[in-house]
Amino acid sequence: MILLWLLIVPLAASPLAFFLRRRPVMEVVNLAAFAVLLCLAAALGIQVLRSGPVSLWDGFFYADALSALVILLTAFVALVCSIYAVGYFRHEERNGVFQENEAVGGGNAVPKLREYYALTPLFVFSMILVALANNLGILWVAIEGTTLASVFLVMFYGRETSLEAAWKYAIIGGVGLSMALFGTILTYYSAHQVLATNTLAGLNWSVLVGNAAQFDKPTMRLAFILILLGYGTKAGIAPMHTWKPDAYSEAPIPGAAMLAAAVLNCALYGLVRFYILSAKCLGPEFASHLLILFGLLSMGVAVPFILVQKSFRRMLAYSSIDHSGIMVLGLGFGGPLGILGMLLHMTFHSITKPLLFFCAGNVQQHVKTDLFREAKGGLIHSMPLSGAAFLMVTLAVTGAPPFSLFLSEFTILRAGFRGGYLVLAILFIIFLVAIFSGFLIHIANLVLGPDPGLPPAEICRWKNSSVVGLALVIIVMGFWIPAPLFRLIQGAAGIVMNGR
Amino acid sequence: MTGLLAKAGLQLVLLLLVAPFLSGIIKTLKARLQTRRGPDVLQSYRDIFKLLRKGMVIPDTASWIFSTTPYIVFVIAILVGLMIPMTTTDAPLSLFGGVLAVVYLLALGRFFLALGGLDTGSSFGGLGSSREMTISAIAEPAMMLAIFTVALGANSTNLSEMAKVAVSQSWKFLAPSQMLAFAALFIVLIAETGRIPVDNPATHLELTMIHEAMILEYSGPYLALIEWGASIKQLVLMTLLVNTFFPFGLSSDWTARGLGLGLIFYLTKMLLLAFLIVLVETTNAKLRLFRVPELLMVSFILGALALISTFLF
Amino acid sequence: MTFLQDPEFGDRIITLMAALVLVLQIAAVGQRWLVSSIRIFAVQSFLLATIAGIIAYFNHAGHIYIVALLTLILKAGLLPWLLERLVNRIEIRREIEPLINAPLSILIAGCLTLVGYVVAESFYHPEETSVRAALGHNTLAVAIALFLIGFFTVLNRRKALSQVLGLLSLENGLFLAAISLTYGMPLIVELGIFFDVLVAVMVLGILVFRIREAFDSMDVSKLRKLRE
Amino acid sequence: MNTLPVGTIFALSLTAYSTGALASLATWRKPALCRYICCGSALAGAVLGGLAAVFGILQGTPVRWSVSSGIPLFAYSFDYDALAGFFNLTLAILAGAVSIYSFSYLKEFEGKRNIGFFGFLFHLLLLSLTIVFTTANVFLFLIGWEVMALVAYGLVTFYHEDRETRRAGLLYIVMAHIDAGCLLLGFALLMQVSGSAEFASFRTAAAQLSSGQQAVAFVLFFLGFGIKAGVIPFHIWLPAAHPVAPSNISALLSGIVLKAGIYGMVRIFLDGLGILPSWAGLLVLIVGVASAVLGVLYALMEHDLKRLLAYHSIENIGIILIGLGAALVFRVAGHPQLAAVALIAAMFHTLNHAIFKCLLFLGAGSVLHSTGTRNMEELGGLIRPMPVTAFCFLIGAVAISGLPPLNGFVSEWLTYQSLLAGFGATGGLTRILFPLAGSMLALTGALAAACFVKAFAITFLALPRGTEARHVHEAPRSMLVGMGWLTVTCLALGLGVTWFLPAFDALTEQLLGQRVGTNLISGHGLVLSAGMRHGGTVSTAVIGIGLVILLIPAVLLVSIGARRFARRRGPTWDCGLPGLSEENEYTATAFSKPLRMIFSVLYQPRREIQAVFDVSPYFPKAIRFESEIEPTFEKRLYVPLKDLLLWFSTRMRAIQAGSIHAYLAYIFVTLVLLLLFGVRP
Repeated sequence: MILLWLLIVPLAASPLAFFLRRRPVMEVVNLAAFAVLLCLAAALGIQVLRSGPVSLWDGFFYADALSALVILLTAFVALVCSIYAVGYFRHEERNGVFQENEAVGGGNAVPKLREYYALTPLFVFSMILVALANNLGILWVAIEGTTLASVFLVMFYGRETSLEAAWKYAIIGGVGLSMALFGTILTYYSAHQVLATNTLAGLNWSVLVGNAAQFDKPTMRLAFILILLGYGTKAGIAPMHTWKPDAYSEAPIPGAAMLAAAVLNCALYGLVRFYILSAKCLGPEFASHLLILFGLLSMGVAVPFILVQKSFRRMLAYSSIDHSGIMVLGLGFGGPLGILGMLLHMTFHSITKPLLFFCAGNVQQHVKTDLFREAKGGLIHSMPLSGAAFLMVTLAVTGAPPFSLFLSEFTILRAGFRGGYLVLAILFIIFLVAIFSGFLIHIANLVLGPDPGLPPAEICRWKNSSVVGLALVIIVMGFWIPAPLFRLIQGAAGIVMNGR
Repeated sequence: MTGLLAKAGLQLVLLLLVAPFLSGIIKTLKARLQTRRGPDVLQSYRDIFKLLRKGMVIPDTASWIFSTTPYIVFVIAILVGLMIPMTTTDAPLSLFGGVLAVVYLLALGRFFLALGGLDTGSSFGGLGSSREMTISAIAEPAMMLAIFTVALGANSTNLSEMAKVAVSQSWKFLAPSQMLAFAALFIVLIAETGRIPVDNPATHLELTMIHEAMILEYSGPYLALIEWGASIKQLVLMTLLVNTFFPFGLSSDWTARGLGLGLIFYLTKMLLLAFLIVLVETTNAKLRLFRVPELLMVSFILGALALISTFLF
Repeated sequence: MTFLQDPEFGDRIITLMAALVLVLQIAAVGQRWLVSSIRIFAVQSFLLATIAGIIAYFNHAGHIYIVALLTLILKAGLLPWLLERLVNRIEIRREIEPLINAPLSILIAGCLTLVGYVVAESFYHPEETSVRAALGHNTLAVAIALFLIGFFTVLNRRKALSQVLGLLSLENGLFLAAISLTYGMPLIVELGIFFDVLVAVMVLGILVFRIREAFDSMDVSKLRKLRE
Repeated sequence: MNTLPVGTIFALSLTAYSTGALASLATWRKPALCRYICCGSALAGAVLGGLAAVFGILQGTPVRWSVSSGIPLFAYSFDYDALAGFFNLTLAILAGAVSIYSFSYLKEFEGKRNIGFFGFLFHLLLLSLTIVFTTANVFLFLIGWEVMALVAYGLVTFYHEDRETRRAGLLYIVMAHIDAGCLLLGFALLMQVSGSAEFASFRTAAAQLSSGQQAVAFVLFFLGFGIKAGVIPFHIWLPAAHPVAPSNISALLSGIVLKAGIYGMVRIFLDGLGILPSWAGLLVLIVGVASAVLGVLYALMEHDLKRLLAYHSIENIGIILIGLGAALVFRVAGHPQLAAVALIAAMFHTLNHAIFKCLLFLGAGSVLHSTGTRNMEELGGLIRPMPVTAFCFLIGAVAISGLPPLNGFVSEWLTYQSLLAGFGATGGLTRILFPLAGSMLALTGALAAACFVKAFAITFLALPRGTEARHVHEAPRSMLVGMGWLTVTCLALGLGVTWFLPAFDALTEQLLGQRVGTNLISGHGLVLSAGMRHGGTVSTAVIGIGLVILLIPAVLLVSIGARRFARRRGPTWDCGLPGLSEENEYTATAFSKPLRMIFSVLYQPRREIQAVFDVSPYFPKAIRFESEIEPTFEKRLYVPLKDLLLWFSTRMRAIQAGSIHAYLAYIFVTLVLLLLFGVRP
């Protein structure tokens, strides 16, 4: 039942926001919906911990620890983003951002806000569906749904650049996802010869995982390659990452944050589901080698772009490429350590990333640019809170202790050693260090320095509360993880490890 | 305890008396070799006595560093003097400071002398201190290598130990390592005591002087202390040289006979060394300042060779 | 009319039609007029619908009829109509020179077909002699080829709209695979996919329209503001 | 005796630090109050930490406790053994001095800077150091390690308006992160073998290390800890970062944060990796010698007072490494006694350097505080307005130059003795290395003396050279107290060494299973002997007393002599020119000129002289002289690396050129390749 509510709440929030076309109402609806969603997600998590996987409609919807984890993260990100969004869009409205690009179809404030507040719940709905769908076809449909919903977020401002970004996102995403669909079809084919059923259950993961061992091996191989490329495109793994910088830098901050922190998880979730199948069918090596290859490639690609970067919005995108690389690498290193590390990383990343975007958003709204050169540094003087938070979260997101991402990265490193990939592990560390250096140098020069004489940024309760709240969560997470959450992660790791 | 004090007193007197005598001897010998009459042997005593009775001028730019320096220099020279065996193998204070302590105590004295030179604010002082510290610095490794060579033989840095060992195995000084070490240390000795070809104690030309430039502002009793201290230091270094390499006649006890014998041997050895120094001084011209490092490099090489030859032969 | 019961016959027909679809795809690669490439797509979709029908007929699989019908209405009817309307509204009919000129493109398309076959033959299981598996197993090669060629069109074309077309024909490849290999995904999945394709075309249509407004051109190779 | 509440007091000091951090952050709006909270709690924490350390050392037996966290292998576990006690004691001595010093030092921040934030970072620094020195868990160690680095970064860039400061800070944090990376790899390797994150487990697992693994781990750890300790050639961040921090922080950075690297080496090399082969020890020894000599040579060329001190930190770290390397060699050569002596030499020098370097930085701090400049060429004559500071600085200078009878001399003496013994203890050609290292150590000592003659004389003696040094005042009382406390420890450790040395027994026993403290002491507890059968002996106490006693005849001589003629003050001889002015004085640059010429191979000095004249070049009105030396490592090693990296990155940007067709092509090519080559088994 709870599964149904998880889907209904966001689905209902969308038309509500659409028809009650008054800003405060829309904001309230959004906040309320996501608050409820988070509670539901937590409840689901507890239920899964208590009494194993939950399923509905003879296994059409199915939630085990893995799905519960992803849903929890999605709901969390959605909530913090909606809190931030209130302050963000009020600021935009006050500065007449929507008016100024009237000409290119920006429209005035309320319709745009309506667009946002009606789209976001749909967006979240499809993400929840990704995690809940047992049927791999539906999984694909849901992921495609996230793309379609987010294209509008990318073209939100209606600038020429945002159209360009949206187009690239849509086309590359479309091509990528069709590869994923092909992969799904082939999986079905390879299963089909074993199961020989045309019923819906034939594509149910919970059914497939049971007898993945007898699947047709070559087909499965081809299928996994296509899935890796397809969902990899959505997760922004190099060389399919190219849409990310454009989309992330054009979408409004809350939307971008959701793309970076939540959609990434959904795409990887899909990938992981197939990884389990292929590992059962072909043994882990085949998948591992591909994953390690693409993981390291993504990290490596991110390095130069972070070292030499003009815009801090694009920089965030490259950081998220790097992180998806790290997660894929963790999955590739495999073994209990690697998988645990990957899931830990997913969790911590979803908690940390939004704050990075929020700080970037505050800075951008204050200095009216996203270029380091034009920002002229010294922001700590005019915006002490956001500046300090920006530095802190920069350290956090580059995996410096005591922040939690360090734990997951260290776990992945140890998985590398356990797997005997000494050289790759060293490469991994080199990339991490390079990215840390590039990131910190840029951000430090942005935040520190002599006072450029900007007026002090005005205090916005909504923005600051989301920033401070997240910062506290991040700091606490570095030293202590709530036991249930960790048990959930372990449960998920168990599922990835041995299917149940 | 009383025994210790007695020995210390005896050696103290010896130091204070022999040191000026030796520098006097060197001056006289030098003059004679240059066919001058020169001052007689006792001139140094007279100088010190005279200076002690004169008044002094203290630069008004100088601070308390300037006025404490002479005491420190003098006291250190004496203290070091009490650590080395002169006439007998066991020096009064040898237990409390071996050769390393001697070297570093002399360095302490130099440290303050250099400060005193800079304290006056005149550029002569600065020039002197700078050159003094430089030369001593690059003399240090050669000295330490040579000392190590000897110490390795004795398996101790304790001077009495070293002397005892040296006495026990006579003719050891013929070993190439010892010879090379001696040569190295001799060069260092010349550098440390500020003699030609490194420095010229008799000049006051700012292009050439080193030690003299540092103490240019000192006068009266302070100057006396410094000069006296310098001569004691010279004595100490020379003693070090002769007694570690040519330990003939070092009496092993403090009996009157042993002391007398030892003293005679000691003085003759010192005279020979002094003569050697004078020879070097009169047959060489003073080197340009930036040629000195090459000389000291030679001594470093000698030291290294000495070291290697310790376990080649 | 016994041959209507003969799966052998069905197989032949399917293979023939699949080949036809492939030929059309290759033809589309060299195509210059937007409208005609839209029509080509329509014909492709029609052929696919018939393939679906035949398979449904030979396996007595009821739900595939629905799929066939949907394909007919949606891909052979609705989408081409929508696209042609779009073309008329934005008054750009002629495709500008693709990145790679037509003859070379067609050559590449041929090579991609080859790739399709090379990949597919590693899936051929002679030991499986049951007719159901045999029926249209070799359409996998065609499907892969269609997919690759469609992909190639997307990256070869400069017009936004023709990129959409490429995407659709690529989708057709998938459809062929789904139908001929597994006799259709479960119905609801198919429905979902259809729905998605529809929405996707809508979204892309809107984008195309906006781009046309903003840049008064549809040349996506001009979209190069966002770069390092 | 064995029921001393070490754990409790230690926990109390931790709480003092952490509460201090939060409290000073909370009260940042009231600067005065905040200042008192900040310094007070730091002092309290230092005192408690010191007590805990003393008790821990007295107790001898290690104290262990552990608190679990939610994460596997990550436990808040501490192991308070002799090594931890030693380093905590060092930390406590410094922290106490600095927090007293800061009472007045921070006053100038009021109204200008955020004291609350400063206090926060200051306490975090102390806290993380304490944790690093005490924890027994890899995760906690790494967290403390990195927090230390980050906090230090925050403090280094405290004056972040200045561009040079920001650059220095970034250089520092990047290097720090590189070393953290090396440590990460090293620890991952060890954990892979031992399967646990507790240091204790490495001790047992060391047996299973293959020699290859051991070598890899050693190199990684040596890199990691070496960068943190600032050994040549990884030192470049040190002279950049330490001077620009607030002076009380520079004192801590050079005094104790560098020592974290030494701590790590001792902890891992002697305890974690099993018996290291002798090449490892020799490598440490050689790197140590290089750091010592080059460090002091670069220091000589500085006339920024704080940079000069920073370079001396490199030198002293080198001296410490010489002792450590000797210890490693002796251990594998089977002379645990010698190893113990060498280790004591290294550890004692660690303690000494911490103290006098902290003292010197604090002295430099009060000079900077009252004159506002770090450039020695503008200073001079400060001994009259600020006598106490001058005296403390002088003591520090004598101590760091390793001159008797102060503590620096004792540790260098012990180092010499172990090197001397090394000749007998090892075979083959390696034995020459020891006396050669000894002679290099002598060179270092002499050069250090020269350098500090320059530092002290140019700063404090003769006439002021610049306007800054004209109208200055003595530093406020609390700063003097802070320095005075360190001065007293310097003297005590020097003269009373024989009373302190036995405290190292616990340390050597824990690491090498040897108690040599008693062999080191002889002659009625007055004499320090090298512990070998012959060895050497020295007694700083007697030397000190002797100097005082012998002063009597000297004073008598002078006073008798000077009875009749008064001593009078007069102008310095200035070759008859009218009046001596600061232009006549020797400058720091001039002082180090001879050495610059002698070692020009290393320095590659560059100078340019411009004469401003109106009639003829022979009658210049003014002469502009500027000279600089080549920063070899930066120019030859680091800058090329950086340029290469940036060049490559700029090239790589071409792949993100905005063309959607290119983007699609990447995917397409990947797909085709994988289809062709990925599918086949």
